[in-house]
Amino acid sequence: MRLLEWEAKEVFRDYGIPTPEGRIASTPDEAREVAEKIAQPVAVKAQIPVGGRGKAGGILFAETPEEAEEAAGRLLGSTIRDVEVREVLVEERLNIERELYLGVVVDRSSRAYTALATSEGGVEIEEVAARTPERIIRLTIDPLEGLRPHQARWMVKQIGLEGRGMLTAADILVKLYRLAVEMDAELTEINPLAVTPEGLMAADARLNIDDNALWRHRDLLERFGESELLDLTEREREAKRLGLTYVELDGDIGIIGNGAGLTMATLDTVQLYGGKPANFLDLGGGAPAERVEMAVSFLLTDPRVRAIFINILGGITRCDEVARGVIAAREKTGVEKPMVVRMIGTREEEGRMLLEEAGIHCLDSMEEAAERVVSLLGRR
Amino acid sequence: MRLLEWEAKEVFRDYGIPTPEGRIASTPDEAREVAEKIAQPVAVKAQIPVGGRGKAGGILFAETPEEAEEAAGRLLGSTIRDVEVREVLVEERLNIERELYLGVVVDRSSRAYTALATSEGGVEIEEVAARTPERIIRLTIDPLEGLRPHQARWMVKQIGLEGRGMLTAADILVKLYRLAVEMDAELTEINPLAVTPEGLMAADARLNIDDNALWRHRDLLERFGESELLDLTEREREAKRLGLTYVELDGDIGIIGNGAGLTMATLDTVQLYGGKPANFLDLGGGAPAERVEMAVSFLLTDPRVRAIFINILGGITRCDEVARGVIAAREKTGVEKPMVVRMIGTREEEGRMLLEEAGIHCLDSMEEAAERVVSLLGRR
Amino acid sequence: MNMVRFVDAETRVVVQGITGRQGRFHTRLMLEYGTKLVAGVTPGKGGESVEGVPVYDTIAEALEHRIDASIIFVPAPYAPDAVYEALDAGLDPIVVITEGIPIRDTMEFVARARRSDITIIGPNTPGVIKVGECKLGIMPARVFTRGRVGIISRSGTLTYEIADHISRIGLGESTCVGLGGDPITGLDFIDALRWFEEDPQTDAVVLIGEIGGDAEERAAEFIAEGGFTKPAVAYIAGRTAIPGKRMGHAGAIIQGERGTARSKIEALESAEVPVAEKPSDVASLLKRLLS
Amino acid sequence: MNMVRFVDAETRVVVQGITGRQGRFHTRLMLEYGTKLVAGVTPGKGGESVEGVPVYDTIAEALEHRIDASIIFVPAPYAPDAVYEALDAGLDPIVVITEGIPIRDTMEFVARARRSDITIIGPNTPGVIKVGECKLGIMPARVFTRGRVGIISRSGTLTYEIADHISRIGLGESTCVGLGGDPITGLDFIDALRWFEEDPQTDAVVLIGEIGGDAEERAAEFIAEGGFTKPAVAYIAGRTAIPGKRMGHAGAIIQGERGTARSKIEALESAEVPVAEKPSDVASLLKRLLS
Repeated sequence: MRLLEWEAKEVFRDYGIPTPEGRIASTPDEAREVAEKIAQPVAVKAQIPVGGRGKAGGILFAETPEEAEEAAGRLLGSTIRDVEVREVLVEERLNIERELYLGVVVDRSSRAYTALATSEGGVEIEEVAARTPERIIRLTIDPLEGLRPHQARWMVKQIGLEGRGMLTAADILVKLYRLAVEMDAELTEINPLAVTPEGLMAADARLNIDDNALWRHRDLLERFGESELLDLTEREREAKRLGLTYVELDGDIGIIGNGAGLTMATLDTVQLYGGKPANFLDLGGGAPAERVEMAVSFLLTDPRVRAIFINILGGITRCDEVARGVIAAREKTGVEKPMVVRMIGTREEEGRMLLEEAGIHCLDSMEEAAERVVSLLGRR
Repeated sequence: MRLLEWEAKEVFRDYGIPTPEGRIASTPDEAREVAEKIAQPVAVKAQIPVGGRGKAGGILFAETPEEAEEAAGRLLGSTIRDVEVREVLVEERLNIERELYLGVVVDRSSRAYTALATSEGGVEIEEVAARTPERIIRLTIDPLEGLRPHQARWMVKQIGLEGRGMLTAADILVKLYRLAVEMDAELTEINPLAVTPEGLMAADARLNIDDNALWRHRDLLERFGESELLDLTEREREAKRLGLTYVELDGDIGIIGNGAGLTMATLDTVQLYGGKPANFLDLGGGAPAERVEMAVSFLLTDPRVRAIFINILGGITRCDEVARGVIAAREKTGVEKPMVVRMIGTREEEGRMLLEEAGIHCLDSMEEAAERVVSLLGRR
Repeated sequence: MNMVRFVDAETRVVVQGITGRQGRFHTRLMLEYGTKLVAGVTPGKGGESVEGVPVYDTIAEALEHRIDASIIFVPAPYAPDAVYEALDAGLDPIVVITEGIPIRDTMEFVARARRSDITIIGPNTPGVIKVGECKLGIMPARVFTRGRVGIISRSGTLTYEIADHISRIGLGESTCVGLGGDPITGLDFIDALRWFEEDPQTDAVVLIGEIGGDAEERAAEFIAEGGFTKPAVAYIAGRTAIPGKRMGHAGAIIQGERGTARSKIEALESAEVPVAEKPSDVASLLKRLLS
Repeated sequence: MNMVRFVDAETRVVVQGITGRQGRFHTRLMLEYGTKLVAGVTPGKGGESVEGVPVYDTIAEALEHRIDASIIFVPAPYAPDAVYEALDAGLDPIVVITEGIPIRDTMEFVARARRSDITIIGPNTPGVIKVGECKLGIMPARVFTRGRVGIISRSGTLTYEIADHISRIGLGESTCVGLGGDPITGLDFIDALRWFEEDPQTDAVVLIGEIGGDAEERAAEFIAEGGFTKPAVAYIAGRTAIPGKRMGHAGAIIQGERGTARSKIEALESAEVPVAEKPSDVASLLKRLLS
């Protein structure tokens, strides 16, 4: 779950990380009111869950409440990086002297959180890593020990902080780590951490939460809802509501597989034979007929999809259940589209028989099936 | 800081440990109201910070709100184990089938929390340890690992719980450990943990908090104040207000020392020579004249104290400061009592000179001084 | 450096979470395969039995049997505690089938396991199989035939797909291990390669990778540096994936340069590991290498 | 079993919390004694100097000097982090002068130190002194003269009292260590006895105990079982104490049978360790034993 900037900043505040004064607004009117309360120049920031917002014109500055109203009017309803802006964050404009970066991210290779700090704040950390990797200070945090304040001090000292600033930045980094652990963050960043005449301030905030841990953070879901849906397509949102593991692609061959690896391999193979997949749809393990039906119907009713390729390797998943689901989907939607099914494993015989009766031929090999589905479309 | 039963139970509730329905009352009227709300037979329990309350008549049972009012009337204002009862806890009377015990205590020798469980609940754990030590299941908890649920299950299984009961009791024990860590408990006990037809219930609750950690628990002090003062004597309460480390004893020789060990040794030596110490009073390290004056005045104005023995080994503590404090106390209180001062170490010469001028003789040896103070009183 | 332990005909196993639907089902299949399941554990269900396997409340009690290893089917919120119970009993390896465990929990128990030098396979893994001797997992038995090819994989059904091909062309498998589909797992390719390097029953290894992370790139470097010297073939899923979109599970997402299929394929090829274009090509590449 | 490390003329020391009132004061006194204080640390005060000792923000930076050991004067809320900083730098021993550290914090850093086999002296200790070579603590130097008696104590001023007597009758001390007055400390009597048993410069040992806990009883058992074979004399403070009342610090409270002065004295006497009635008797008992 990716939180929006204002949501992440609320969590930051819970942990005592300094953030600029500000509030969310969903109309120009509200934006003006917030600016009036702040009573100094403000920034009006589009709340969208994608990076590079500043460069794309998603941040405007305003000297007066009226200017803030106008800026909000320009942003709200506009589309930035393919995402519609529904809310803006209006907050005090900071007097930024320097931009630093602090982050805590899950690092796969060390199997641990890694704390990151650099004096090159304000740009994406990947960019810094590509351009000046030596400017990034990294520390792998032992999951059984945690991040000690003294380690945090040593890190921020190395990005050029001294005295009070060093102590405050170290304190912020320790809090950021505690937040990461307690909130099950996959990634949390303060970028930039602004050096201002008044001290350090989290000018922007990023917080992605491990979806597998959301059951520990129901309060968060209640507070913020599902703002990450913002950058999904219509059909992806619909799939999420249905509980399907679905990603939209731009081709015309609908793909269903069981298991993420197998489904990806299916996409890759179709592409290898010159086809263009319309989606990724993973049934997961042991899908019953109802789930298969839902998945197949979902693709049958997608006008972009011109043919469907179902690739099942039956283990926990039973081929007869798959067959029943496929047949039911065709019947209930009443939509006929060319369909290629490759299905082997548990209850293969029963499944094949059911499909053959319904006039759907089954293949043994996924390569053969991929070739077939591509040629079906080619022949039209 | 020792919490009262009702206070400890509030903390238990914060951690999801099941406790009986009930509320505190400080008048018989309030007790009746609580009983009316509970609307079933209740227990009325004196809230005093000492053990053995049940045997001493501190727990009464009532069938009706009127009986509860009467019971509260009998308990409130009475004295149980030398402590005045100011509040009673009125709570639903439990239908107890068996009494178990769960506890988490700081164990000095293993330098860790130890979890304790026994099927012999309802009596003090020390008694069980003396009578049937084999009935106590102990587990030293690695401070770096914590108490794992599976360990808790294994412990409560060994005190005879099975199935649901085992799972619930293990869950309670894990919560009790988490409470101990997060609340800096020196000791926390559920005794008895009542087995009732409705499930497990903390029928009594004990929670002593490490005084050195109270700065982490300001909220607790605000919620509960200093109920532990209840079992202090008048003068001990006064000393606590003054910030003196003072314990009242029943003799007539006032004792002041610096350092707990040296002060205890001073008491012991006085007693060895046949004297009876009136108190323990430790100045701590590096006491300035003002603090010494406060301590000496405190003893001078205690009518039980017939002579004073001051024993100082100057390290961080300066003898001249001590001398100044002693002289000021005599002057300001205007009280004259026989005084023996033994004082060596930092600024010894200056200190001695000051005292000699004020007519107080200084000795070198604490044994000699102890003998002197005892004989002073004997000679009267 | 940690020592990796897998399984064989002698491995005696406890099934944690044996009374759940999945636990029961796979207990039967593992017993049918010949795996020595000597005990099961489900807190609160001690005294029952599943497919003739006695169930205990705790591992402490189950240890009246000699037990070497554990397989865990416990739901995600309770799975970490089950892992600690197995770790505290010194069981090795511990196969964590459970899907959906929070990353933070996995980081912690994996760190604990590494400190105790115990092998964790998974989480979110199909498990490990020594073909013909011991199946400690949920993989369908019929795709495997005994042979001399080892498989290391981040993916479940794709492994079965490829194993099936290898079996059909008559090569067969020695030991196959699923690393697990989560971002953090107990083992990575390098850990497993070290084990296969020493395994006298393995002549060649198949690496089945996918987008996300840089485990394949690191494995390629390890092979290039001479850490693994037997013939190896690879397949990487996710050439068509879009950066930033999760393909099905938390592991399969491209974040940064090194996570792409291209990066992995190039790394492997420069370590002289041929990378199959299609799953079925793995078997033919192997055949060529081994003949 | 952990190895105990104390100090000598070669020990090079960092003072953590050097810029505080107590840190400054004792830095001067330790320097006067000849202790090799090579660096100080106070976060945020890097670049200053105290009594000629350079101050750094972190130990990482202070390590441009060779440093063996640390002494900590940091206030209680920050002291645990200072301990971890010293532990992470591998400093040994670490003397924690700070009073008032919460027990839970002490349990944690002591467990960490034991895992890393590093000696923690304290907290709430006067420190350790090797007489004539190195004073790593706050004890008044003048009560000690070089000799062959070791002292292990739970109490500060009482130690000086007894050391003063031992010095006056011409015996003198080798190494004296304050275990600390808190309920949980890095070392107990047994740890220190093991060290003194091996110390060629110590002929006899004084144990200064007090009410609370059962460290003295356990020490007596250790001696009775032959774990310590040199002559030993003890003093126990708190015969007049009342059960349940704290005598001045968290350690000195009687809870349960084994915490009383009587229990400790009986245990020591049955281990054939004479227990002095008065502090001054310790020296005379020693003299008798050593002649």
